[in-house]
Amino acid sequence: MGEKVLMKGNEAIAEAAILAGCRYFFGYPITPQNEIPEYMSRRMPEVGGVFLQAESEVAGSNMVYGAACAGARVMTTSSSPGISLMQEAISYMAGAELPCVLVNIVRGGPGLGGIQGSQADYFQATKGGGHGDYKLIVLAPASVQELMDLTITAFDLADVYRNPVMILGDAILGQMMEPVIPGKREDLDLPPKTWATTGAKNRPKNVITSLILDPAKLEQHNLNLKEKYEKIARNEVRYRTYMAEDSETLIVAYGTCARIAQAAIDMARERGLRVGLFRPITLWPFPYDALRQTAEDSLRVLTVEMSLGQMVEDVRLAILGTKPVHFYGRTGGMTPTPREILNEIERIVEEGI
Amino acid sequence: MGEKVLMKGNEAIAEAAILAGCRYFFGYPITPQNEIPEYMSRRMPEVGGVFLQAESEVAGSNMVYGAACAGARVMTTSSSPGISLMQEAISYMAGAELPCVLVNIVRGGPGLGGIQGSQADYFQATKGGGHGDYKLIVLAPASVQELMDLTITAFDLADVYRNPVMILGDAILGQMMEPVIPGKREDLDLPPKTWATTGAKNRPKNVITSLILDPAKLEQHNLNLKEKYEKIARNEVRYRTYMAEDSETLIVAYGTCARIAQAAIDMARERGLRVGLFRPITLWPFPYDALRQTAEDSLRVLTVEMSLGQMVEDVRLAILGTKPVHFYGRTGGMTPTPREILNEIERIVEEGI
Amino acid sequence: MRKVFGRPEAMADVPMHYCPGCTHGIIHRLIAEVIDELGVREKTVGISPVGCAVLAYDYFNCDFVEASHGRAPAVATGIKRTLPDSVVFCYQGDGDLASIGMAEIVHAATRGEKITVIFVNNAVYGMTGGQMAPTTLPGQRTTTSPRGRDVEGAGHPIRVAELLSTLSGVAYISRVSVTGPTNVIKAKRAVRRAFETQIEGKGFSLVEFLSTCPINWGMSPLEAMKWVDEKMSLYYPLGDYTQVQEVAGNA
Amino acid sequence: MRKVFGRPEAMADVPMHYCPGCTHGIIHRLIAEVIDELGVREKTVGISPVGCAVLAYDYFNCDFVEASHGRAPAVATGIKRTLPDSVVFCYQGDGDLASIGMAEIVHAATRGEKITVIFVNNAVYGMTGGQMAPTTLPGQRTTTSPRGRDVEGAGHPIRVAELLSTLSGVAYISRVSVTGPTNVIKAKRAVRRAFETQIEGKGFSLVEFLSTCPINWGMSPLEAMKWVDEKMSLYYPLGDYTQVQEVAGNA
Amino acid sequence: MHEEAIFAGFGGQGIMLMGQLLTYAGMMEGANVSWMPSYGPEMRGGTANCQVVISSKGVSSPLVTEPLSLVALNKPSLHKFAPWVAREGLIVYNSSLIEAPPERRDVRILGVPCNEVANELGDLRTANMVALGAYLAITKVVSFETVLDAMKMVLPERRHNLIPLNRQALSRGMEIASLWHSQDPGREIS
Amino acid sequence: MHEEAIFAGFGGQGIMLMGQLLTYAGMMEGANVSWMPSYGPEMRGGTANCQVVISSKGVSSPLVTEPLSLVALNKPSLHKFAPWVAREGLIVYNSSLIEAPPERRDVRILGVPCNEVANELGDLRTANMVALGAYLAITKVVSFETVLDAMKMVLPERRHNLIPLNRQALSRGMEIASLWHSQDPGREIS
Amino acid sequence: MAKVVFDEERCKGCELCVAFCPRNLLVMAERFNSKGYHPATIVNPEECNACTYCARMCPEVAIEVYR
Amino acid sequence: MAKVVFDEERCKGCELCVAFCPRNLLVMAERFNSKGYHPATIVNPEECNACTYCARMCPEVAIEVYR
Ligand SMILES: Cc1ncc(C[n+]2csc(CCOP(=O)(O)OP(=O)(O)O)c2C)c(N)n1
Ligand SMILES: Cc1ncc(C[n+]2csc(CCOP(=O)(O)OP(=O)(O)O)c2C)c(N)n1
Ligand code: SF4
Ligand code: SF4
Ligand code: SF4
Ligand code: SF4
Ligand code: SF4
Ligand code: SF4
Ligand SMILES: [Mg+2]
Ligand SMILES: [Mg+2]
Repeated sequence: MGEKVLMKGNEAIAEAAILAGCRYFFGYPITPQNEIPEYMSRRMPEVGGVFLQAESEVAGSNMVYGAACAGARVMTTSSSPGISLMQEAISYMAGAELPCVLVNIVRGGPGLGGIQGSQADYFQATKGGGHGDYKLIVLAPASVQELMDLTITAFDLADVYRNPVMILGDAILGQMMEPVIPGKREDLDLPPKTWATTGAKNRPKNVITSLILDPAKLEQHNLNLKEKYEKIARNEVRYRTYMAEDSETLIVAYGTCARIAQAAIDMARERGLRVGLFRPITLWPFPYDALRQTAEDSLRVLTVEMSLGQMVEDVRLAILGTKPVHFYGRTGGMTPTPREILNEIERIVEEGI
Repeated sequence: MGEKVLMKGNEAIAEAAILAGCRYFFGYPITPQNEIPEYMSRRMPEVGGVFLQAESEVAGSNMVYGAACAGARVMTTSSSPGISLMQEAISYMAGAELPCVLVNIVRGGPGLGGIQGSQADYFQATKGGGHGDYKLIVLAPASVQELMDLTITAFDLADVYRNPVMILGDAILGQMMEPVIPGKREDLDLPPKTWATTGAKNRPKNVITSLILDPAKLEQHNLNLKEKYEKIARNEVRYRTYMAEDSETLIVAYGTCARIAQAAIDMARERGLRVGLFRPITLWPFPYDALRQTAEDSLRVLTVEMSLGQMVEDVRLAILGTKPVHFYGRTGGMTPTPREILNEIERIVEEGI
Repeated sequence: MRKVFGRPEAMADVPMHYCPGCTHGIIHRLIAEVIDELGVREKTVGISPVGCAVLAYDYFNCDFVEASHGRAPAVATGIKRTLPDSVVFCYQGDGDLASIGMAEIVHAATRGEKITVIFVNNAVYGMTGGQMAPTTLPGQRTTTSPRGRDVEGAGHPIRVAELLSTLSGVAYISRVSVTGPTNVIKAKRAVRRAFETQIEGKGFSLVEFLSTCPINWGMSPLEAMKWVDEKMSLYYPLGDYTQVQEVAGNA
Repeated sequence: MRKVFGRPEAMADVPMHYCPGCTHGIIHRLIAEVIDELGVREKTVGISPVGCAVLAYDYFNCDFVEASHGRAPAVATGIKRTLPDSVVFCYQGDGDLASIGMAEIVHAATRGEKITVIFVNNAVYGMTGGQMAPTTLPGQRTTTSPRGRDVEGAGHPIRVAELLSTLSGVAYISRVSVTGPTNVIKAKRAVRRAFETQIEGKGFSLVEFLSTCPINWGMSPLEAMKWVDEKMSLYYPLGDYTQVQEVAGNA
Repeated sequence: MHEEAIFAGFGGQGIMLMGQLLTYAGMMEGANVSWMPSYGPEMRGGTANCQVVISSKGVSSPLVTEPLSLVALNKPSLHKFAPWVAREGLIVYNSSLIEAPPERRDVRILGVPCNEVANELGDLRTANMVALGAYLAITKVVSFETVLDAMKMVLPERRHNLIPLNRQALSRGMEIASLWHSQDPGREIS
Repeated sequence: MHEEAIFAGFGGQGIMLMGQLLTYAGMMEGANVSWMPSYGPEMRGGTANCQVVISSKGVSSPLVTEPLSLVALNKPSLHKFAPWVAREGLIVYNSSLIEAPPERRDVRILGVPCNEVANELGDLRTANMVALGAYLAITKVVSFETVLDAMKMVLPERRHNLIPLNRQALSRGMEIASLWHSQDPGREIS
Repeated sequence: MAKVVFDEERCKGCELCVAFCPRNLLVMAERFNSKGYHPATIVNPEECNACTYCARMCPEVAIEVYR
Repeated sequence: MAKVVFDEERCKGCELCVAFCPRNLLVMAERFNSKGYHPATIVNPEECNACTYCARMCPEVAIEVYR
């Protein structure tokens, strides 16, 4: 266990990647995540790795595709518009089952939008911004320490499941500083990358493709993927709760919003309101069952997001009409304040809805 | 009312666009929709319009952005991987409130996938494949006639709401031929495009942008968009039913799948099974209320898709646990057969689930 | 007394957000003056890039569109094809045009799109805080080439004027700088020729400006101009680059 | 009797899907022969494009990756940076490389990526049914230029070898054809030089093949070869295009 | 009247045209129709098929998964689709390229030496019309004349010079089929 | 101990550094801390602020929406954030660039002529340290020494030569604040 | 002594070998292969000098040459 | 007779006008403008010949020249 250091969220991601053995970084600058490529441009040469500034997000994500084919632990990072440009490559990587880590430090949209933090790319990340039936593993850290730890986890999950993993942060998480204890890579028994295209020496050739012209075979491929996704959904669901046991009003929030909600919960508890928090850490697989169980004894659910309401659909799918699911959101780079959330809690509690 | 002609679905889209007054087409070839650009390359010069083969889908969608800025009725068409490449531009167009028509003749994915018909881009189209809180109007025709009629409608909806409209077809719809009666453009009172950047002559300059650096203003912009989306959701929901009145088992399916489901329903009815169809035509806005009402007296709902289950989430959100929602899907370019669907109906009816 | 120099009509009377001494402002003014002189303000549509000049739409008194990063030439194509009588210009930085937007600029040029591109090469990504650009000089330090650009890994700087001038659709290309009154006057002449080329329907035109980024270069505005003269202009020679004749292969 | 000509080891013994007389097959063979001769099959990674050659991975006996449309150079970069000792080649069509993939090829070239690109210019989009390509000749009819390519609207064909050879990272570029035994032999020499250039670490190398598409050109295979000789080779002169010297501007 | 047919063969055999002519003719005779092409996984020289529905009722699914008729011009497509054919349905196959007839005994089977006949007519490309003629003679879904009319609509003007030859090929196919008396399932001629 | 502070001013005024020093010092003294920057809508020369939480409890929200302290180095940020400050909170403002003090009467207000003092010290860039010194003298969130230690951590090696000057500026700020006796809300000096 | 061997099943009947044999020794056979193509074949095998031109022009790599 | 007029609020103190005045007539004022910049100003206005160099070099278009 190292010493505590004060780090920016973005830098924690970058350093975590290096701790996780990532030696290949391809990316294109975009606010509010430029600290990541900048950090990598300094650090990678120090650790014998490769930093390459790609000519675009399209190219960068395809360099990741290539490096992943060659068996590398590889990462790219960007923010909303840049991630939109990667959707084709993401679908390809999911289709070809390539392990890699993608980071989206979300900013306000749509379009060029703004550069403040947002959570309005939830749908894109979790439902599939690209084409076809595929899933990314999506992790939502809520602190700089978690940015570090989950980034390390992300590389392992990617390798274990041969699937792209996305870290969904936001400008606030990326820009803020908090003390962190540098994470450590777990000693996992990772499957050897026998499929990688490293040269057909002493083995039959390897081919990596997502082209399957025979629809029956393409369907079978999709069913295999589905099976993998189901396995991930069984094994990898992560979430945390805070004062949820006796809560009458259960807040569901992730990332930055969960932090703010926690402050609101403290305020509410001071006022004697029984409010708790359910914080999904894996946005995909979404913790449907855990949420349903946690909410069992609550009277109502309040989803708080920095969007106009995206995760709330998954919350509704978990709760399935058994109790009211409310929504409170700010968007475009605005953040809800603890007091606003408290007001919303008080309103729905008073109105008994 | 013109004479019936036998037309390919893709050609019906192209001709419909011209009937709707579209005079600007930018696109990049991709199977299975090449008949559209090919048709346009022949027809546009005949009607004094512009056909331009773009260097890519990224460029093509940004040409659409430009032409829409200049006040044009404009369209681009593609298929799954190409549509993924347009996600940034789509988010920009939604953000800048630019009217345009986008066509996705979906093929099997993910990645390069195959070239047979699929419905696995539902999430991308309806939830937002791009970044930020935005919505496309998404229309799902189920016949060549509807491809024609809804394409014309699409241009009007785009202009009325200043929003991109997507036609979500698939390889089967695009490639099949059916008799069509050429559609006609309705005489709508469309709002004049006073916002278009046509040169600041005798008026203050117009600026089109989606950049709003002040988060409070960006949020307000998003709230304005939201208000517009709510208006669309109130006014523009479209769907059809078939033998739904007395159905015990209600099938929900759109596009090609709805056609196949209808055949299955005929077979089921012959066997005395009370099965009906609910066919969403607008996938966004999704007909939640209409579906809930239509399903009121049914015992169960069966969603059929050419995907591993995407629209079924919206069906669940409509039904909200009040009755079982089953799913039957084929993917990767495979199509369910009427008999398969019938078997599935028989199975769930027998098991009483 | 007669005003012999002042703000052109096509330039909005608002403060600009550029850093002190940044030459984006001079370039803006030259464009606005040319628009005024050609009397085309009312049929001009400008396209701003994603880059420091993203807010250019606030600084011109003509219609303006903000394009996504690198796609200004595609957006311009959409506009110009719809409004063939309009005067369309793109304003693009080196990251915008030569990195992410390379495909779009090459294709607009080869199509001979009748648009004018003002290409502002400041050897760095200004807006995002000084990262390496495709035009960053060998050895130049930036926030993503902290040890200086090593052409072995990071590649060679791209000479955009030279590259594009091999294409048949190109009618006029020139590289200029604004490092002193004489260069400013020359630069304006190039902008004017570029706009005229468009208006005369001759094809694609582009003016590459060697511009400064004092803040990210870590120099005073004057030092930055010297650096353009002494370093950048060597790698990027000033002058006209209208279409190079057929490069013949030896069979 | 000794076999003096047969299938190279690096070429898989499976039927190919190309149309009768399509020269993709000849080009494949040349690459495979060079891989054999250089003895690098076991450290070669090929990248197939989206285009008729998408299934190239079935036809070579080495590791292969299928890239998304136009992005082969970026994929190759990712592979080569990870495995600097490997031999990486991209096989790309003209739509793939010169249209959608223009940014990626220009940047791989300017970075001097140590990869080899086999660029198959058949003046048309073969796979999707004969649409216009960026290399379609002026006046040439295709399914999206049904009246013949009109350079006024559809733009001028791009000469890729010439364009890329202006870039500093380029070590070797050549344009060849396979319209007869002599040209085939010359072409192989170029492929060999390109691979050697990569192996010697000199930088980016590319061989542009003028290739036929009898089916979409509506010609017999032999007529198609004549058309390459009589039409295409005029617009696209054969020969070596290694780096053109500085195009100087007149200041 | 209700017909669901699959036409199948190699990419270059004019499969799509066969189906389109039938579909067009069906429409001209007032029926509801649909035509649905499908290309095999191979891009070139692979198998291709089209599925046609012609019905006096509405056409719900355009996909034909239990065809009443199959016209197969090469071996892979016969192998693929023969098992799909409904009981008592019809299989017309190209005996020039397919040696062994399909093994089903519950359908009517007719082998037509399309390539030979077409070669005799001087143009191999008319093999598809020979097969279509045979199919029409048996099923009588639409009339010979309507198909000829449809040909004028379907073929581009500059190909209209081919119509007389195609007419001949159609007739030859009809003739061959008319030599085939039996309606017994399983009965075949070659 | 629980402090939530906002530091705000123009882009180039060293706002972020002020907050970072405080945060680092807080961490070194064993508190839980967070630092959150925010840049105004303008890219250059616009306003910038950072929000610091230092607490012996855990830090839940890193966003400071009801600051206990505000240090404002220019007019727009004073205008923006003064109304946010909690009752009985503290406002330190740069009286060199802000003529009129904020109008609140329910908070403690201290005007410090940061630019003048910094100019006297010979480097305008130390204005931020003057303000930080004043803030520290009043709030005593962390000690002067820890801030100096933090400076060594936060400033890159090649900037360590600036530490003595910054130390001076901090001290000058502390001196000025110590001249300010009153704890009455609304009371101010300039 | 020279010999050319055709893999007739691979042949697509493109006739390129025929066109480029400097001694005009090749023709297309009357028969079909299983793909429906007329395969190329040699008429006067003894005249072949194993120049390999035919093989080098064959897109299908369907020709082997022996000497 | 010539006159240069500075829009001091627009001035960002970049000193380019100062550097490029061929007659060295310009200096930076001691005072701040509201953005905190020292604005440029002219010291010997009578010597100005309205050459416009200062104005042409001003990125902020903050200088007008009269004659
Ligand atoms: C798709 C996308 N990628 C990246 C960015 C981030 N970004 C904004 S401006 C810019 C580069 C600006 O550099 P340049 O074009 O040289 O203009 P300058 O600021 O130097 O004038 C980048 C990478 C973005 N907004 N969108
Ligand atoms: C993103 C994307 N856009 C378009 C396509 C469709 N597509 C497949 S191949 C191709 C062009 C092929 O032409 P070329 O690169 O010249 O290769 P050729 O087939 O002529 O050898 C296109 C446009 C695709 N698969 N993906
Ligand atoms: S960052 Fe550079 S380019 Fe941008 S405004 Fe400042 S000086 Fe100009
Ligand atoms: S379509 Fe053209 S390029 Fe493709 S295989 Fe056929 S002949 Fe070759
Ligand atoms: S080897 Fe030469 S001579 Fe022999 S058949 Fe082939 S081309 Fe003719
Ligand atoms: S060249 Fe090859 S494929 Fe063509 S005819 Fe000769 S043997 Fe057959
Ligand atoms: S106009 Fe000329 S002389 Fe007058 S102040 Fe400006 S630069 Fe100096
Ligand atoms: S050039 Fe303009 S901005 Fe710069 S100092 Fe002179 S007046 Fe001020
Ligand atoms: Mg720049
Ligand atoms: Mg091609």
